[in-house]
Amino acid sequence: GEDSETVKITFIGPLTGGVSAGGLGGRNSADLAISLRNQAPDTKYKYELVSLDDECKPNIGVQVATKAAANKDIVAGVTHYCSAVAMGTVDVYHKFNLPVIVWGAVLPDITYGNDYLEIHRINGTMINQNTVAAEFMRSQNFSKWAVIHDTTDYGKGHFKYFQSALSKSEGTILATFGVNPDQQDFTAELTKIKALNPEVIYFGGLAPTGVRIRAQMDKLGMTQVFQGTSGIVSDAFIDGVGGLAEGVLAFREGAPTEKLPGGKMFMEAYEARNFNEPAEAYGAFAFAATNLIIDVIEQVGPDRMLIRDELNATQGHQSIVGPVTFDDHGQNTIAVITKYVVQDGEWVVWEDSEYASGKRFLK
Amino acid sequence: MRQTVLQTKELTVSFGGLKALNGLDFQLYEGEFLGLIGPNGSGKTTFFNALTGIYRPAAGSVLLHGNDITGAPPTKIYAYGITRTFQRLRLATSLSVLDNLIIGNQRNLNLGLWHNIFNRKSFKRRLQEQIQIAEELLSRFSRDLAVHLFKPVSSLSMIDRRRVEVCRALISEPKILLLDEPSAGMTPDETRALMDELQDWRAQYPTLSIILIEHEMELINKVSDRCVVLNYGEKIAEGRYSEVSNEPGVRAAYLGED
Amino acid sequence: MSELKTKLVLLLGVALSVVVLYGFLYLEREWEIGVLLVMVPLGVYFLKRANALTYYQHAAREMPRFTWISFALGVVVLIMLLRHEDFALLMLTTVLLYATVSLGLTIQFGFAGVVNFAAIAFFGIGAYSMAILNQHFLHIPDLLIIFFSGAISALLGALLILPILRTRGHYAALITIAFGILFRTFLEVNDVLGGPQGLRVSGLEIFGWDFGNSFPNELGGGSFYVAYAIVALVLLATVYLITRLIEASWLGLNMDSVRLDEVASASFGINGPRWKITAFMLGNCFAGFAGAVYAAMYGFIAPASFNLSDSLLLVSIVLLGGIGNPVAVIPAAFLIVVLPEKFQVIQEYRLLLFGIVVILILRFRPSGLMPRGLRQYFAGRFG
Amino acid sequence: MLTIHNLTAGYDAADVVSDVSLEVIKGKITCLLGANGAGKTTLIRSILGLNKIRSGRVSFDGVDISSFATHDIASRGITCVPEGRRVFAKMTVRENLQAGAFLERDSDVVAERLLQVFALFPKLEERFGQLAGTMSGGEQAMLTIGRSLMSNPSLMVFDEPSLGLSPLFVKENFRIIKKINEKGMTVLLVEQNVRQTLAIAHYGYVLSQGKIVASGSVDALKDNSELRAAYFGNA
Amino acid sequence: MDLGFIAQYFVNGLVQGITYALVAVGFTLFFGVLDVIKFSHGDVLMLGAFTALALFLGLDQLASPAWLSLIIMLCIGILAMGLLGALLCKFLVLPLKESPPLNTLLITLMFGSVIRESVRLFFPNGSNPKPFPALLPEASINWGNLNLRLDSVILISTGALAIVVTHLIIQKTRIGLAIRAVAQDEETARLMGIDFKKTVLATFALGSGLAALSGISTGLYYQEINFSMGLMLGVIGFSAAVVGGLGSIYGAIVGGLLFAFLQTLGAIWFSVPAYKDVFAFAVIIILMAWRPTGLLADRSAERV
Ligand SMILES: Nc1ncnc2c1ncn2[C@@H]1O[C@H](COP(=O)(O)OP(=O)(O)OP(=O)(O)O)[C@@H](O)[C@H]1O
Ligand SMILES: Nc1ncnc2c1ncn2[C@@H]1O[C@H](COP(=O)(O)OP(=O)(O)OP(=O)(O)O)[C@@H](O)[C@H]1O
Ligand SMILES: [Mg+2]
Ligand SMILES: [Mg+2]
Repeated sequence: GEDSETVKITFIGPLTGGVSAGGLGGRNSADLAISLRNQAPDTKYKYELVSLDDECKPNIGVQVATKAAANKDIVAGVTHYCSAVAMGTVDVYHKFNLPVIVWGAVLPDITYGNDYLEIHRINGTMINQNTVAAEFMRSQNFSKWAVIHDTTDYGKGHFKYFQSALSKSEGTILATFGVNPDQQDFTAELTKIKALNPEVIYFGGLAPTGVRIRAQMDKLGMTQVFQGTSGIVSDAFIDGVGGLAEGVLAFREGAPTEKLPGGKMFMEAYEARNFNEPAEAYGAFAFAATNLIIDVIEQVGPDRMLIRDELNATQGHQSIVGPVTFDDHGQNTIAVITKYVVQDGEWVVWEDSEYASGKRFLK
Repeated sequence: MRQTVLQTKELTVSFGGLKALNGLDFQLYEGEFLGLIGPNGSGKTTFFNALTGIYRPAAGSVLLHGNDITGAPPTKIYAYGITRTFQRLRLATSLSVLDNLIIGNQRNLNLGLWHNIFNRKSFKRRLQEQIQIAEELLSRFSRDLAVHLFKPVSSLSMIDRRRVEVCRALISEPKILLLDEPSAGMTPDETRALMDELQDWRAQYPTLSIILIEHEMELINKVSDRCVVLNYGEKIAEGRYSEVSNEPGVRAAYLGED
Repeated sequence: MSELKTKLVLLLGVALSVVVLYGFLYLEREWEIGVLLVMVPLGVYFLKRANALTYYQHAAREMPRFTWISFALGVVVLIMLLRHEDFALLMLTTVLLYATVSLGLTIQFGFAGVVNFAAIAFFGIGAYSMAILNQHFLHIPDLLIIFFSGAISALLGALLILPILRTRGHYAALITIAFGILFRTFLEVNDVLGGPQGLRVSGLEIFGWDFGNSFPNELGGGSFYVAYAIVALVLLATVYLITRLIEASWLGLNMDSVRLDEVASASFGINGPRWKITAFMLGNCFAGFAGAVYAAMYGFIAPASFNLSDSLLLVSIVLLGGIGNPVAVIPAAFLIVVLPEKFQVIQEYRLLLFGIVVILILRFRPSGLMPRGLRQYFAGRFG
Repeated sequence: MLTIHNLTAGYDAADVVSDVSLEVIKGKITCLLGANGAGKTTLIRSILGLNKIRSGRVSFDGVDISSFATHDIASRGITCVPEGRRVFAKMTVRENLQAGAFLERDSDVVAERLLQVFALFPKLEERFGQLAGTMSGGEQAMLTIGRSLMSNPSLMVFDEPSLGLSPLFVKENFRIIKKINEKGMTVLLVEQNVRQTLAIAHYGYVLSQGKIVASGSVDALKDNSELRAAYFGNA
Repeated sequence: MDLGFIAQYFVNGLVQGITYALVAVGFTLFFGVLDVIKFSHGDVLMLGAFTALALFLGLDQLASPAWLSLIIMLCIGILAMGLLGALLCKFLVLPLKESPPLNTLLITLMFGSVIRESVRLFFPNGSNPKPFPALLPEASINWGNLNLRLDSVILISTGALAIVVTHLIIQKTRIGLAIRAVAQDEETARLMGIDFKKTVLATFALGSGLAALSGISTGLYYQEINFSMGLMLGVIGFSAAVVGGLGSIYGAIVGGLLFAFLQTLGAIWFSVPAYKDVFAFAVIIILMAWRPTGLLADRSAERV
């Protein structure tokens, strides 16, 4: 309503620096959720988003988390895209009893490494993602992998869980290359991989690095299948590599946005707002998390403890990323994993693609 | 014969193919004021650098009181009581005059951590001592200069800087003093004053030996007990100025015919 | 100036600083920050016009000890004023710790001329030492661990002594840059120290007082960061005192001499390597101390916090303040740490604006905020 | 040829030279004498545009050059042998000389001048590949003079060229300056070496504490016994 | 190992090495003339690449043929960055000439971050990597396991040519003489009739132009550019310049190639290629201890 009480929610993510694309997409989506709700006639409160930049650096993350958590006006948070940052801040939220929902970071330990009631996560962990990935790829009769992952928690974690999933389904990893995410040139690594002649190159890392590797594979005349993680499910990847994106595979938690109730609406509303940046892969999660928090506040009022407890009781909450149910660690358990493939310059759900129907072939 | 304090035997310093010093035999006696002269580029400064450990001789040896000190590092040389000035001034221009002088008195400083950091009372006493020494020394050379003790060297004129440089070399009361054209740019008056002061100092410390590099022959004539003339890194003459100045080789290479 | 008047001037200066700092740390809203950003430069301008700054500087030179102590007390007052403001205290403590590291850098390249572009690596070594020691050696008192962390930093830094002694200027800079990159990559690639996921660090416990709890009520109550702020303040004050005493003694003189002319120094018996090593080790040790407290306070460390850009940030503090002036690192640390934080209100444009502000400051004060003056051994006449 | 009107210049707060007027006559050697710190170098630097002129005017060949940049002044034909032999240390002797002829674009002319300089200073030819920074003080002095000659200036300003030179070379130096002058070049000579300076100069000015205290033809100055006592010592 | 692969590593290393060398030459030039480190160099490189990309997108609308687009991109990109370099020098570097040299480092560092942030914020979708058009001929020959592409060959030769030309400019031309003279003694150089300001600006323009060239070649080679590409390239270029010996153009080449080959070796030897930087930098530390003023340092001209 018009003169209703203002309630503040914080959004934290990387707004500057190398991975800011993801962060800005998340920020815009959260912002969108807030403004849509404020426009709705029947909301009890007026919501305000306090967005903070964690630069994807743990120390800055702790700073801004403290800033938000110490601010009594802020009752809940939608926080973090980078896993190392989320790992660093969970203690802060706990200490200050600020309930938060992680909207993008995928390291399992963020929820499973502690018993804090304040910490929730709407997206799935890298475990689910890689289990599905390994099984699916084996079902496509691939058996020999070479792995490139960046040495951040994200890339390294993905590799770890992919490896263990693959060992269960009897695939082989011929070689593994941990690379620096700032690295520009991968020709040496790729030349080495070329010599090993794998069928698939698995890449654990974010879009910028993925773009470089995919582009440089072409330089060396390599035609292996390129399989990525959720970090490359973004327009940035396709924009970056152009035509070479065709046939690239990747996996992401959550159902495809456009297929879910409200998903289309989200995408249209996002378009309509004319943000400078696209929503990117995790924008929908930030949107869903913000909405979930608002729903809870509408229900129990702007009180941290009540919000925390209500969040923990979330069961089958309908959202644009699918139904949300938090387990006793605050982890969303119904983590659907969607398989994507690039077809004609777009991320297409595998089952809908011409690859699945046999019209096109992964090389 | 007086005692030899410093001696070089067949001292050779070379830069690439160029022998800046070529088998130089040289000695310095106690209490002596020796003039070192020679054409530009004859190796005078190089000789100082070889003595003070800045250049390493390619051959030959340097003996101090008969002990071989060839190749000793500059810090050692200073510890032996040999100090110098530089032809191109090398003062720390952003530091105060006082600081520059205290640097010269390194040997008499207590660098212990306790003394410097914790025992500030005793440090303060020492500092006051140093200030006094510096002030006295400076005012010997120029009353006006002593006023500038707490000013940065960069605010001094070249001449005053030269004086500071000489004082820095003197403050530790060395046994051997090496002066490389200390009076360059001074008027005859100023030069004379500087030399008078040095003579005074010598009277006070009779064992001090000085080697002076200088192109002002009148001055050399007046102050030096003995002269060594270098040319192309070799000694071409030595003796009293009146003697060497008449040698045809010296006249041809250095003084020019009148 | 009479003594009383001098003291009053100094106290006034401290009071003004405390008010400004309080404003900087406490104010959050866009318009408040905007007002502050306009007022402070204007204030500085008018103070300068009125010659107040020179006046103050003279006063500070006359009574360095009084200045120093009153400032430390001023910060205590500031901490007390902010004692319920967790975030402000966190920032303040961060400033104090960064200033501590910068004092180490001041000794290194301000005094002895040893460039160090790996400050964050030594800070990181201190942080990791704290994390590991605190976790595995429960019986060692934390105060001792802080001390060890500094020592470990200095010792690991000793690996670089040989190359650093042999090189100068930009060449030495490269060696430290290389070391910093090496350190960070090592942490990230190697899982021994937690790998890229980082490590949790337990909080400090000094004399049985667990810093994880809020500040004891008997002492006025408040955020648990109060305790860290005080520890950081004590650390900074100690390190500052040491730095100042080094500067105001033969040790600092020797270091300056080595920096300005190594050949001439050697000719006067000054052992260049000795002073460079001393400065390098000591500076790294300071960085290690600060890193240890930082790790305990933040409770979490990860390789991603120890980048080359963070080293450059620390170097920036020293340069922005005025190379070699120990006092200057404090306002500079404030600007460099807090300003980007204040710019959170403009979100993704914050680093852009921060860059522009620093450029402007340097254009107007090319030698830094407070360039170093002549050496002052004691108050008054000796300088 | 070069006229200075009421020039005042200095550093920071203090004026070092004040209200100095002076004239250098074409084809002659004009000398400027004065004790250390009298402000001779400051005056020269102001003429050359290296120091800001606070008031007054410098004109050269009828053109006011007071506000010109140094390189513009150089291109009008004034060159200076600076105080304290400032050679380009990391360049060879030859390159130093080439830099001296920077304003001359014709390489044949440069080569010709190079030969002339070598004829004047055979030592430079011997050492033409050596890095200038490693030469002895005296050798560097020769090089700076040679370098200035390379630009074939119409006015050459010498700032204490015999500082630190051996007697032989000092004589040689004065001989060279004289020779250069005889070939028609105008010279402004700043020196401490009063006797030899007065022997070759035509006109002289005496600067003391930043002010001209005496001027006139050399013969007149020589007779000025008061000045001798006050500024030249007994030399 | 197979000879073809060895050759492949060699070619890869060569392309990279030339890129590093081009960046290093810039550092060497700035250092030579003003004794400053310009830390924004990597970001100027990046901006050069983005300028070229923007031009390409514009030209593409006009349906200009690839070769023409390429020439226009190179010319305008290099000129624009040259101009930027000169402006940077005029407004940020020269005014700080009298202050401690490290302050130049700080101001250029900040300028670099301003460039980087501006591209990120104001280039459409600037925070994402951008595809760079493949404008060079795509022909390649396969020689066993060696895949030698014509574009690599072109880039290596262009880079080498640019460095040689720079060297000739410095050593043989009047402006080169002026640059070297100014580098050693500004005042004396002015007395010789050299316009100090112009010379320094020209040097910065030259160095920044080279950065643009290497930015564009990086884009052409990898077919991808991004706003943070300059960070690592800047650091490595600086390292290459220093390890080769600041002030020496040959040193920059040696340093650049050395660095690239060390990284390649590291990537081959270690199963975790991220160690390759550790390896390269560790070797650099050792090399610096052995040769404190770089591999091809100037003959020292310091006298006592
Ligand atoms: N850069 C400077 N900053 C401040 N004062 C200076 C500077 N250079 C010279 N001075 C002062 O200006 C005065 C005149 O100096 P100047 O060098 O012009 O004298 P000079 O006659 O050339 O003496 P000299 O015979 O030593 O060359 C001196 O008192 C000197 O201290
Ligand atoms: N570091 C060096 N590298 C190369 N050559 C050098 C070096 N130092 C000195 N020389 C050469 O050695 C010779 C002797 O130089 P030195 O400086 O000793 O001469 P000097 O007698 O002091 O001359 P002056 O009276 O002009 O100062 C000169 O020819 C000089 O060029
Ligand atoms: Mg000499
Ligand atoms: Mg003079």
